[in-house]
Amino acid sequence: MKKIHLDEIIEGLRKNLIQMATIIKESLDYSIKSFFEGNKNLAETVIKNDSIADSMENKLDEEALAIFALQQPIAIDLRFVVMVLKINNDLERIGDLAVNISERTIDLIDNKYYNYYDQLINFAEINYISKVCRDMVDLSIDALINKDVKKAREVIKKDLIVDSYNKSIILKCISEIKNNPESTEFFINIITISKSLERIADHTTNISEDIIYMVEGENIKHSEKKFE
Amino acid sequence: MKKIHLDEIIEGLRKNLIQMATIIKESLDYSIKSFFEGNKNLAETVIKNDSIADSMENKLDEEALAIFALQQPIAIDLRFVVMVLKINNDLERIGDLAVNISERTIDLIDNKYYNYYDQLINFAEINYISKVCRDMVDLSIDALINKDVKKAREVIKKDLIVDSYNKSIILKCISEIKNNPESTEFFINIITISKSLERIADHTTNISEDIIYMVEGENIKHSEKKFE
Amino acid sequence: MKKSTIKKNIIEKIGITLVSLSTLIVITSLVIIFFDIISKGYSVISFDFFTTFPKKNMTEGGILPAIVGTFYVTIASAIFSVPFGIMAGIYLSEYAKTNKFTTLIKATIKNLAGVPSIVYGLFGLGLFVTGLGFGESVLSAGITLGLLVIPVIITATEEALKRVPDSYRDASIGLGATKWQTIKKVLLPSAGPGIMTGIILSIGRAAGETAPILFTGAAFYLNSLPGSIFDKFMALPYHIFTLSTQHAQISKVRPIAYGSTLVLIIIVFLLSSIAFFLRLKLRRFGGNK
Amino acid sequence: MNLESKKKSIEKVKIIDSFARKVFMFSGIFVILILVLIMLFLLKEAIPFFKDHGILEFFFGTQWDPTSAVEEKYGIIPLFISTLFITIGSLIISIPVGLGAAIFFAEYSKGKTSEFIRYIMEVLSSIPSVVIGFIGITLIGPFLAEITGSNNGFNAVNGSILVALMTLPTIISISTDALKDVPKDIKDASLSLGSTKWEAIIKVAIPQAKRGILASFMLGVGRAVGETMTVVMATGNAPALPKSFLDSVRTMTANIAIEMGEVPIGSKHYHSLFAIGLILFLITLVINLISQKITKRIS
Amino acid sequence: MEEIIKIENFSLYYGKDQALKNIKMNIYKNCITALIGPSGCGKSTLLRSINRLNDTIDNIRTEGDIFFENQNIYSDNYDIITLRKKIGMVFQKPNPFPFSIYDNVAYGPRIWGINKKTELDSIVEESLKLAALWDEVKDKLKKSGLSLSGGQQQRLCIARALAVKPEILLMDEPTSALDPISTRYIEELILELKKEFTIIIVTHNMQQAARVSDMTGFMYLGEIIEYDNTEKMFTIPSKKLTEDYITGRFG
Amino acid sequence: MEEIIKIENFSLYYGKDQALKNIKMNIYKNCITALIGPSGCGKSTLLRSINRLNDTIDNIRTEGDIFFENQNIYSDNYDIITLRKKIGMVFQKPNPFPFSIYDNVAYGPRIWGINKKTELDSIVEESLKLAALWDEVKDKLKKSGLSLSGGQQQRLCIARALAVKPEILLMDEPTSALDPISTRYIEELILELKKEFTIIIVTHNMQQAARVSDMTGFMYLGEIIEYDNTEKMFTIPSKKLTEDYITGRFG
Ligand SMILES: Nc1ncnc2c1ncn2[C@@H]1O[C@H](COP(=O)(O)OP(=O)(O)OP(=O)(O)O)[C@@H](O)[C@H]1O
Ligand SMILES: Nc1ncnc2c1ncn2[C@@H]1O[C@H](COP(=O)(O)OP(=O)(O)OP(=O)(O)O)[C@@H](O)[C@H]1O
Ligand SMILES: [Mg+2]
Ligand SMILES: [Mg+2]
Ligand SMILES: O=P([O-])([O-])[O-]
Repeated sequence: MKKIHLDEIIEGLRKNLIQMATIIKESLDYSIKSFFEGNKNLAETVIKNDSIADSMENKLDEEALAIFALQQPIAIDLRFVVMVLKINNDLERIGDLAVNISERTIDLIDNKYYNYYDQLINFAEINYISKVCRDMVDLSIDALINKDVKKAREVIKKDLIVDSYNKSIILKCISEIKNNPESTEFFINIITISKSLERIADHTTNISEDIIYMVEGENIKHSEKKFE
Repeated sequence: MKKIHLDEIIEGLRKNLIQMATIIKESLDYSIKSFFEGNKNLAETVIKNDSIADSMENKLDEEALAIFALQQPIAIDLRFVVMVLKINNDLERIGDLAVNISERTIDLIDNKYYNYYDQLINFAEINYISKVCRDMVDLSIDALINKDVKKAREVIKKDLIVDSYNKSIILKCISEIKNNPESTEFFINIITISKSLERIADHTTNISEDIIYMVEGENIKHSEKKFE
Repeated sequence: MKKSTIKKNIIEKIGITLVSLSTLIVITSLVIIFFDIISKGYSVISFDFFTTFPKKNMTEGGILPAIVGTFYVTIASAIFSVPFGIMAGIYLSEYAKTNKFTTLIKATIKNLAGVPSIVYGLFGLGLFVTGLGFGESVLSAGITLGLLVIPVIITATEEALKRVPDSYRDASIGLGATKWQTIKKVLLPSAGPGIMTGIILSIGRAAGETAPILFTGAAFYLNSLPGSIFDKFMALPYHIFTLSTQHAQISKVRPIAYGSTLVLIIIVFLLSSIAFFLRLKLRRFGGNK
Repeated sequence: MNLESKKKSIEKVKIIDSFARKVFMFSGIFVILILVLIMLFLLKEAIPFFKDHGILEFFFGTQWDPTSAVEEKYGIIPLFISTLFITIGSLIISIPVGLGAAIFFAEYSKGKTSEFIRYIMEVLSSIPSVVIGFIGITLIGPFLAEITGSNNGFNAVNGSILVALMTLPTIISISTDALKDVPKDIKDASLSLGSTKWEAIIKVAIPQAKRGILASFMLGVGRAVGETMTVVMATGNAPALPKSFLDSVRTMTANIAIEMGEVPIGSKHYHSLFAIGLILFLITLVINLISQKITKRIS
Repeated sequence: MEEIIKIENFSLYYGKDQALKNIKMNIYKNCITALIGPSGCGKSTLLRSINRLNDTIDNIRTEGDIFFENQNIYSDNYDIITLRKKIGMVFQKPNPFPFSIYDNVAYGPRIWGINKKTELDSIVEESLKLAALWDEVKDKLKKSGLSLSGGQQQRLCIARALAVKPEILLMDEPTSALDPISTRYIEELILELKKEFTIIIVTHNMQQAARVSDMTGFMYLGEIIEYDNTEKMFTIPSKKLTEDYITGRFG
Repeated sequence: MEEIIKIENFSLYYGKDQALKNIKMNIYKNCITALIGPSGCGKSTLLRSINRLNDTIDNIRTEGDIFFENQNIYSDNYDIITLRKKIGMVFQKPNPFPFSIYDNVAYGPRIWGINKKTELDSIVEESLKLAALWDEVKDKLKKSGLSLSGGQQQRLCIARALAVKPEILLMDEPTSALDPISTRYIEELILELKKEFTIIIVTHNMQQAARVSDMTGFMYLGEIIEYDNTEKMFTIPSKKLTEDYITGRFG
């Protein structure tokens, strides 16, 4: 039972949010790494660690709720707490999606779907998309830590790139499957992973929008200003 | 003078949330209908109407924020407003997923992927999963309107069914593709639709958890109590 | 402007004129009184006037015995009334339980403050002069005056203590102080100026009173100062009274009467000024309502 | 601060405390007893007169002549009427003037002026009654004689003017306080409804201060009834039933002051004066009770 | 939104101290405008400038203009008495007159020459109803206004102000002397009254400003620092000073 | 958490009126406990029962026990004077004695027999520091306590209470007479003091209870309706009455 001044409380919440972000970022890094390296152990670690993120999410939610109830924040404080609630949700989803990626990776490893590495080499886009995604996560966390609106806007811009990679990956996978139906499972998994990455990018976009809202008080979600 | 201002504001928020839910439910109904009937117009309507949902989401968010800032709710009121924020988010995602379904539907129609209706008839599961999903949406909106915890718990139980349907749909699609590589696009779209439905079910589960939290004050997210 | 507004404004003007007139009447009276006494009295004032006995059947000489007598009797009354008055005031405000009896006592004391002074004179005559055999003396007159002002002191003490906010008492008791410590260290220092004002005003009153000493010890003329508290005395107010009404050669003693009046007025003026400024300071400093 | 080592001093402090309580209780009760004594004493000295003389003639007799060679008369009526004349006469002057001045002081004077006025009132109220009486003799008497054409101005008018001067400070200062205690808010409320300041004073401030003002009048009455020396000096002191304000009067208080010096102690005349004293006491008691009732309801 | 009051470069001095500095501010019709700010920043002074109640204070000097109904209320010969009738006021402490409930409400109309019983009766009833007090007092109109509870007294004062049919109601911390429950009642009443009147309310209670007002002005050291719609002020104030003040990070 | 005060079935009567009904409540050490509830529900009475300050009121009667340091403070022969030293109190209106700042703080120690200048000096300094007032007054200790601002006066009163080294501090609406900024100061001070003292605070201000307290007790008509940790009380109170009260839906 500890009580401190609102600034300290807010700071505490911010720290916890950043910690959550760090956990999630690690999860994502591991899942991507496990996928490219075919490292089942790492993939399993990601899945196992998801419960940490889950409980962290709960904790943050509760903390935010307590701040609403006990501190009755307004203006900047209010925007911050609401932002925490939302970013928390996005982070948790990114964590889930990292778990998805790891599950697909394990599936790929376990079933020894053939030509595993070769195929990946042909797939420059899957490499790119995961790189951009990781960048976006890094940038958005950076934006969060430093209340950096510029970085947040960068994230939003990158979202378009991810979308186009995703599209071309799917098309490529379809044509591969048609060429070689035996590889269906493999490519469907790749599609899933790509879609997961695309969703992750969406969530980092959300996070960035929230950061902009918090700092500037302007809501740019679903608006044309998004890419300014 | 019995009337209480805050009550009216809260009631207003509730009404708007229910309106949002109704819009989303309609979107989902249309998208499922368009898929099964191959009705491109309907599918396009869903996509077009998504901006309504988007602006409604923004409006609800702003309203909730204003309530935080101006009314400084606590206890039941606070739980309600936080719930609105979260449910709003889930509803908006359901709307997005309905758009996804419609997009896939249009893709299916436009590209005249063959054996369209025949294939669907073979697919009892895709019928089931969409039915269960719609039920879940209905139930969760009902739970929301009537603050009905029982219904909310029903929703949560159904989520398992959806998951298993989804899995079998994917497996079935893979084997179909292997049998007939020409149908790859078709089945990959089906997989996407199935996954979308599965995500919709997830979101209704979230909504139900939030309702339970609002009414009973107990957070059952990520907890074992979930299926009690 | 509307008609109704104009009418309102005219009525207001008339009202202001009337109240200003009242004020003028009051202030003019005071100015006339002071002007008359000062203008006619200052000429007899001299060092000798204060230090010598009356001469030639009081048509000449000073008013030394009257001043000294007034001083004695005032002191005597203060010695008797101040300690008992304050203690009773403290008792009533701090110790007495709030019940009907206490309320009755407080009401009685307020009543006694309004009883005509001549009635005290009667009482003094009956009890001290004859009843207890003190005779007409400084003592009898002093105690009589003391009784007259005791209600004033009690009331002043009580009111001054009442003005000390209860929160001071609570704060002191809350720190573990006893009631006596609280009274001594907090209440009396806070109420002090108020009590002091009451004391000074009552001394002024005692010094200026005539009726209670008429038959309890004041003398028409004495050729010596009182040697003990059982002696009769001359007193300034009584002196003025006799010079202006009882003397055979009224016009001859008039200047002396004026001079005595001026002296008396100055004494009470000084006392009431002290009391006034004390109260003023109290209000400025205290703010403790 | 080691508490345990202070235990002894706690005991000491407690003993002092209970001692102080006893001292205060004793002195309180002592003073109260004395005050009660006054009343009993008056009663004791008055009773012989009533026993001896009978109440009716005392209250309804129209002649007061205790030293008459023919028949001693102890009728209080002339004295009572005289007192009434002086009281009413003085209040006729002091109530309107006092209230008017109080309104002026409370509402139309500001800052330093109002403090100065308060000071003036205090000085005025502290002027001893002999001084006022003296003024009656030297200033007002001759003045009245001149304008009425009588040989001296020692009559009820003179007394009334002087007693009015004595009661004015009481009426003014208490009424002013009462008016000043009216919260500014409530006058502002009236102004903000569109009243003039005058309307706010007459229709709101005075009703609000009503009790305080009434109490000041009552205290004025008390003072007027009890005033002794002024009346003795300036009203002529004829113990006859006055017919007009231009007649000389002898109030109850004046009568005691004049006659007490000459009566043999223990005589019927002596006791009769105590009877008058008792009546005075009762009258002022009633007046005080009324004014207390009024003021009590304020708080 | 229609402007009912225009304050233009208004300054006010108490002797040499400037209490209001160049205030510019428009008050909108049928809006609740809240004035907030730290103690001594001039909220009450500004409020009392609007019905010229400051005139009762000596040694006051003003510059600039305040327009009401397009007339400058600080011009010479402006009829202040009538101005005050049109702009009612409610004070910090409930201050009913020491009369009966009825006479309290009837006071204003009587001042304005209405003496017919039936007319007064209907004004009293109407005003008490508007102030949401009628049901509670209709059976005891002859009782003293002071016999009511604090919250009821304040509503009586509101009824009293309404009885002369003002267009604007000025309220200077109208609930600061009341408990939270009476406060809620008054707040709801204020929201109700908005339909018919324009209300300007000074409050120390930020939450109150948030809850009831449409527009909020933040004052500091005699200046209007920020004046905007309330939701904006409490979610995204544009000035740092405002944000610091409303979030309690002041000084 | 360690219990420092145990209230067991405590009732209190003013004459015939029962102001406290069977109160059961444990106060925990180094916790801030808030008492909330509508006006007249008995909050102050309960607070003043804990240091037996109610003893100064005639006509009072109690039932049940209050234990402090495992001793029943309502047992005969209990040393109330020492009890009051160990349980300090701060009141609604800042009430510094009309002495200098120094003498205000030194009052308690002097009462307790400390007269050595050096010792007093250090107690005064220490207490003023604890009350976060030292820096503001260290150069004017000889000035009257009444010359300080409201918020400073209240901190002076806190310093005065701290000077006798109490274990518990009772505060009866300590900020209700202060402006929002001074209020924040006092609240932070209270949070600071928690490290060394146990604090019980009565407040009308729900947000204040929420902001500062660890435990909250809701009283109604002389009873403790709900007593739980503050976060729980303000998010998920278990009694409908509590929820209605804290959300302003009362009556
Ligand atoms: N009658 C007056 N004479 C001189 N100065 C005054 C007067 N009334 C107010 N002031 C000063 O003018 C300034 C503004 O006062 P005002 O009462 O308007 O502030 P406020 O914002 O209403 O404060 P609060 O919130 O404490 O009521 C303050 O510095 C105050 O001291
Ligand atoms: N000295 C007293 N004599 C008689 N009754 C009293 C006394 N003090 C308080 N009461 C009554 O006891 C009840 C509780 O009063 P208390 O002051 O404890 O309430 P509270 O909750 O502190 O109220 P508030 O929030 O108004 O301070 C009330 O009904 C009150 O009228
Ligand atoms: Mg103000
Ligand atoms: Mg209380
Ligand atoms: O949970 P989503 O990834 O579908 O937003």
